[in-house]
Amino acid sequence: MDQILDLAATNLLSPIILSFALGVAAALARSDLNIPEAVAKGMSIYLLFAIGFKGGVSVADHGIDATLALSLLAGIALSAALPLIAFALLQVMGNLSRLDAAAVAAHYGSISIVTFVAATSVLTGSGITSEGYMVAVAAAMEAPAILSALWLISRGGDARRMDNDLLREILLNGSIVLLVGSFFIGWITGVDGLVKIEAFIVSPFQGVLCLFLLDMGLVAGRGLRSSSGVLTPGVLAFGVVMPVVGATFGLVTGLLLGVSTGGVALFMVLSASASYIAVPAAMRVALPEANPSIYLTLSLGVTFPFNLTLGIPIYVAVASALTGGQP
Amino acid sequence: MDQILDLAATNLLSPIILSFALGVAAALARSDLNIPEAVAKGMSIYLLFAIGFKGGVSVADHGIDATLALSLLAGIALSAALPLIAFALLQVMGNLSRLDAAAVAAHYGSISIVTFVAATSVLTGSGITSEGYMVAVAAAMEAPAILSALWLISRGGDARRMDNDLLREILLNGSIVLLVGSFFIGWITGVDGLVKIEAFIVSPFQGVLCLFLLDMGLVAGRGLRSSSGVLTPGVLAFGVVMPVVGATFGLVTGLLLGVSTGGVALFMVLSASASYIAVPAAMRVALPEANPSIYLTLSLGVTFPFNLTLGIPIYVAVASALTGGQP
Amino acid sequence: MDQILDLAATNLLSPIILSFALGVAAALARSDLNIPEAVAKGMSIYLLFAIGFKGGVSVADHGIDATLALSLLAGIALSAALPLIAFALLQVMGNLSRLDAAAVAAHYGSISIVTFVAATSVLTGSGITSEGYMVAVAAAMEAPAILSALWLISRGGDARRMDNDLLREILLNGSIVLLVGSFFIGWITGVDGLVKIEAFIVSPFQGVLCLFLLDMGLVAGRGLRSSSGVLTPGVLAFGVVMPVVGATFGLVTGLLLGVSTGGVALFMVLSASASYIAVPAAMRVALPEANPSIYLTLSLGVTFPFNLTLGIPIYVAVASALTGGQP
Amino acid sequence: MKTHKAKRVAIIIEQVMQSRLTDAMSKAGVTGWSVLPVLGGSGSSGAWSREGQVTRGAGMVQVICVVRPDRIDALLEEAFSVVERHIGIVTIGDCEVLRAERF
Amino acid sequence: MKTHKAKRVAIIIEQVMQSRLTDAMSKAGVTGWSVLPVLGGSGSSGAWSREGQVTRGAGMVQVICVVRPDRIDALLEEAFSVVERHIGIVTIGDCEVLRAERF
Amino acid sequence: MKTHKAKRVAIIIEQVMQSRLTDAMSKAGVTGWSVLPVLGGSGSSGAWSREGQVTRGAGMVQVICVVRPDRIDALLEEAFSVVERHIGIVTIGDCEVLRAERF
Ligand SMILES: Nc1ncnc2c1ncn2[C@@H]1O[C@H](COP(=O)(O)O)[C@@H](O)[C@H]1O
Ligand SMILES: Nc1ncnc2c1ncn2[C@@H]1O[C@H](COP(=O)(O)O)[C@@H](O)[C@H]1O
Ligand SMILES: Nc1ncnc2c1ncn2[C@@H]1O[C@H](COP(=O)(O)O)[C@@H](O)[C@H]1O
Ligand code: NA
Ligand code: NA
Ligand code: NA
Repeated sequence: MDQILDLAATNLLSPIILSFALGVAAALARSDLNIPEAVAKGMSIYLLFAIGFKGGVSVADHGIDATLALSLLAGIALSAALPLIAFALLQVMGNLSRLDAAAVAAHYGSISIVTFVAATSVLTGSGITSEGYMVAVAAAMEAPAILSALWLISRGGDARRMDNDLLREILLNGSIVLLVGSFFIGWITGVDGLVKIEAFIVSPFQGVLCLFLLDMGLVAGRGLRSSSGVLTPGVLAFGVVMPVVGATFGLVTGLLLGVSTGGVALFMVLSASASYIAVPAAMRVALPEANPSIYLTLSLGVTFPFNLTLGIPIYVAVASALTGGQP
Repeated sequence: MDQILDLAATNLLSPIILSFALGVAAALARSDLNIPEAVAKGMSIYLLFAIGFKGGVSVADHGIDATLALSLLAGIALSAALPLIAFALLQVMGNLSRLDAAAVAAHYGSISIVTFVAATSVLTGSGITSEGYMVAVAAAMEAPAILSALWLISRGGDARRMDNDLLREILLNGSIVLLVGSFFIGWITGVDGLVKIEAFIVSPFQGVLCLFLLDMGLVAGRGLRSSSGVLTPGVLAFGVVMPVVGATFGLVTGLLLGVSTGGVALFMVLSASASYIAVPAAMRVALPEANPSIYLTLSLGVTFPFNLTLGIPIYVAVASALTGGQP
Repeated sequence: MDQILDLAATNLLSPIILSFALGVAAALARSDLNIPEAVAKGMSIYLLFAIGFKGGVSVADHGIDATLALSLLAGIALSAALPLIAFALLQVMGNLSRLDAAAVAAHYGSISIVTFVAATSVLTGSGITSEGYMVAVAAAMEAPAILSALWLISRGGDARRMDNDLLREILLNGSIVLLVGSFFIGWITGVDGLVKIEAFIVSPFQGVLCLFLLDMGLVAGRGLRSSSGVLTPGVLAFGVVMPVVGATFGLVTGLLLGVSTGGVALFMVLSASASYIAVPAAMRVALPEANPSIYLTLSLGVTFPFNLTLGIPIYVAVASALTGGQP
Repeated sequence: MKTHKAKRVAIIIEQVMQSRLTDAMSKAGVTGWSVLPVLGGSGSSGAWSREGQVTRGAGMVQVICVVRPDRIDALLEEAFSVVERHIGIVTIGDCEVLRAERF
Repeated sequence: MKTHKAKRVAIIIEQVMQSRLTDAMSKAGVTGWSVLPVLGGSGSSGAWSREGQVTRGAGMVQVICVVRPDRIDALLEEAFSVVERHIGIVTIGDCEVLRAERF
Repeated sequence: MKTHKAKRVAIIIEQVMQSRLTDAMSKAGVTGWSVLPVLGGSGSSGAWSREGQVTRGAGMVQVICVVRPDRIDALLEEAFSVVERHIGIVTIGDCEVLRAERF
């Protein structure tokens, strides 16, 4: 418990979290502080490229673990299964329509790469290593949740939600392609490649992450301000309960696979996190009647800050305790 | 005197100033060289974040000086008083309308953060330290000048210039929020936080500043080209005289407060510099009849280059001479 | 031969080339991965500034070579002459209209600064030095080709293609001004200046180049997809033959001038490469009837990847073999 | 297809005035609008461009608002009160819309 | 100058639907269009803005399409099939064009 | 509110031609215009998009110009001389304006 509190305190007072808090505060106070869309997108491309590349280099360095394939499969299964659980939970906790519930469920099966990045920062800061291929697991978990959610809706008799164009858009969305692509580039070029671009993708990484989280805070704060009232208390609670439920599934999966302490923590983080970049686009195409204010506010305004501040330290502490690693 | 010339020469041949000169030259020669607005804004966010953060870390490191509160108050007083002096000076030197004169005056009471940043570069380059909280003083000096200038106008019987929305916009404008916010983040996280993001906010800082000044040069050059003729000789002269007058007030303030050599120099720089980012927006809302070509050209096209090239070395040399520090 | 293969293999598996390949693959697979225009432009400004600055510093450091002026003149002559050869070659190989052929020819006389940058990376990686002023030669080679091509057209009786505005736009286009300007800044500030901004323009350079080439790959891939069919086999072949022809002229020039191994290689690269940033704009103004799909696809979709993957290693190996340097 | 008569109002206004304008439009009962970027322009107060600008005081946007013809007067009244002292230009054109029930 | 009658169709639609819309327009025999950015807006589904957004699900664009009057019905038919279930707004205005032979 | 009849001219033209067009418009006595960005489009010369572009040769902008009806012919004459050999499209629509004294 002390460990968790310690980790949580260190985490809460890190430049990353404080930058996010600054963004939220500025938006709630209606400051005109804002980061141009192109700069925000540029930073997200940088982060995806860097995290993918470093994951690939780590795989090149440590060799392929026997559990890599299993981890990928487990990730896909988690991503496909979690929406069903989220959907069931929403039936109990919220009063959302089937469409809104399915759209929300898709987000929680999928993953938030920024949460993943923040978690790897905390792990690195605590000296806990993790499997480099967890980046590939993250990429693998992006899309299956969307298909699950659409299946949930089509079961309700509502057809024609999916076509080939949409399938291609989902499977080849920019984040997946960049993450997987840079993962392979890192894998192929290995440590030699890393040395060449280290000063770009490693050293300034934490700083870019600060500005990116400042932007996420601004967007989340603006969302909370303009959508206040959209979320009922039940739905709000779901935004905090679901990550814990997801993390538990991630924990069990990680333990069964026998991955490292860091690997277990990242499985928890991926399962706990909710998509914000890729899934909303798929939902706008396939379920346009679902209210975006609900899923965007829940994912970015509630679950993301929860994971960032409390979730990650808890998941890391639990993973450490149960795998015998130290946080 | 030799010292000043030396410092001025070093300063004039620094990459920063030469980049600014390149921008001005390119614009005057009507080259199509230009930096996208989003990139320019991204760089200004980076600079504000970095300078605020480093100021906060320095305060965390050296503890709060007894003069911090006094310096803040003195900054606010300077910012509020300088517009009155500028306004009076303009009555004598220029032939501007009351509205135009008040708008210009607001700019000169407020501050230019890029000039401040350039001055800290010169100080660092000369091995002169300054109080970290001068960043907070800079933030405190942004807004009061606007209120002073509006008061000047309302005294003339012209009412309803100010409402709550405008007041919030002035006090919570993006630069102030980012500067103060990152100052607190730096203060809270201290040297530990700095170590994490040093490779982002310290090492590349000078280089980003070069590109930013290239952009400022381009914009200033374009402004000079399209507004040539807008400024009478008297108003032009004001653009060079007022910074020196302001610097004198800053000098006296700094000496009275007993801050370090660098602190005195920065008080001079802040008082001498004219706003370019925040004040124009407030003027467009509150004094739309004032001609923006006048205040933008004067601030960015005349006073900014003057301070950048000659002003800063002079202020630093004077501050050094009068405080017994060495430049 | 082994040397060439080795160099080619190292080159092909470098992060830079793999990033380009990722971009092409993503675009061909119709992923929605894309880099905002402002970010791409920002990166190109960064690259031009950095490469120009470093070239200037190198000249400041090593002094002016007696061959500098000769090299500049030789570059101008090459740029002016190559379009004539390209035009003649196109008459034989392709079935383009005179206008289209002249527009293409202008591109091949001019240069691609990204190809130049990639080549300097390969040289640095192989420990081969080159004259710093080759950056100035690159800048000098941008424009003459355009004038040659317009002369070709005007000879055909088609007048009024050129006016003073266009001439200014050609000679003062953004890339030339930035390249030459930062070259002079580097020259003036020398190693002292470099030290100040090294962490910005040297260390992260390779990494930025990766993301920039990712973007070039995306644009090239999209171009290939949408313009497939525009290029006949003959014109396609020209896109591979012309760089080799150009490189041969560059080789002879370099050998005659007696520049270093790296200098010869860079003369080959400049002559082999085709413009993509500056010349298209001039062609749209002066030869609007020429089909941009042809010259853009050929330059960016065929010749650029050819030079990047096979061309550069070949040119470097040949230059090494013939000058007695080792690759 | 069935279309309905409407008015398309386009207001080019300084960016600093944007929220004041849309607030005023809300007050006039207008519920839908879109904001488009403007890169530069020229007018009686000179030429301007967004290129490389960091100042928040420069630059205009275009607010587009499609309204039912009977709402146009209230809209113009309110919009005018905002643009009155400011630079900018208001145009009103006739148009047809699909799905009039949506606004 | 000689001008020709035409229709100017402006469709504000979610960015995720853009390629589906232009594909449908091609199917309807429309060969020319332009896409303009939209910075933000407000409607029955609330307010939105592009500022700082990285999600691909938010944001709209405006597709502008000038067509010969006789093509308008086919265009609206196809456009409607795309926007039907989605938020967005379709306006049609009269205009004159130069160089009608070009489209 | 009192409005005045005017013409709204929208010219979609290649970015490289923008300054030539606005110079010509000045020559025709037109003093006000605004330039709007265009993200992409399609026409007889194929499809294009701004995404990731660094070349200065690609891309179009939309120049919008509201003029008094009696100025329209001079404007079109001059505009046509610039767009003549270039790709692009010129539309003219009727509109009403507030504050006609301003232009
Ligand atoms: N007639 C016009 N047509 C289109 N835009 C205009 C017109 N007049 C003014 N503008 C825009 O409004 C801005 C301010 O106009 P002004 O108040 O005349 O200086 C200009 O810079 C243009 O962006
Ligand atoms: N009447 C309108 N005029 C202009 N734009 C509108 C209008 N109604 C809706 N929009 C745009 O379409 C988006 C979605 O509208 P809605 O479906 O009403 O929420 C809004 O956010 C605006 O960007
Ligand atoms: N009918 C049209 N409606 C709207 N924009 C068009 C139209 N035709 C052409 N354009 C725009 O003008 C560009 C060049 O057209 P074109 O000369 O037909 O290739 C296109 O890529 C579009 O951006
Ligand atoms: Na999840
Ligand atoms: Na001041
Ligand atoms: Na060449």
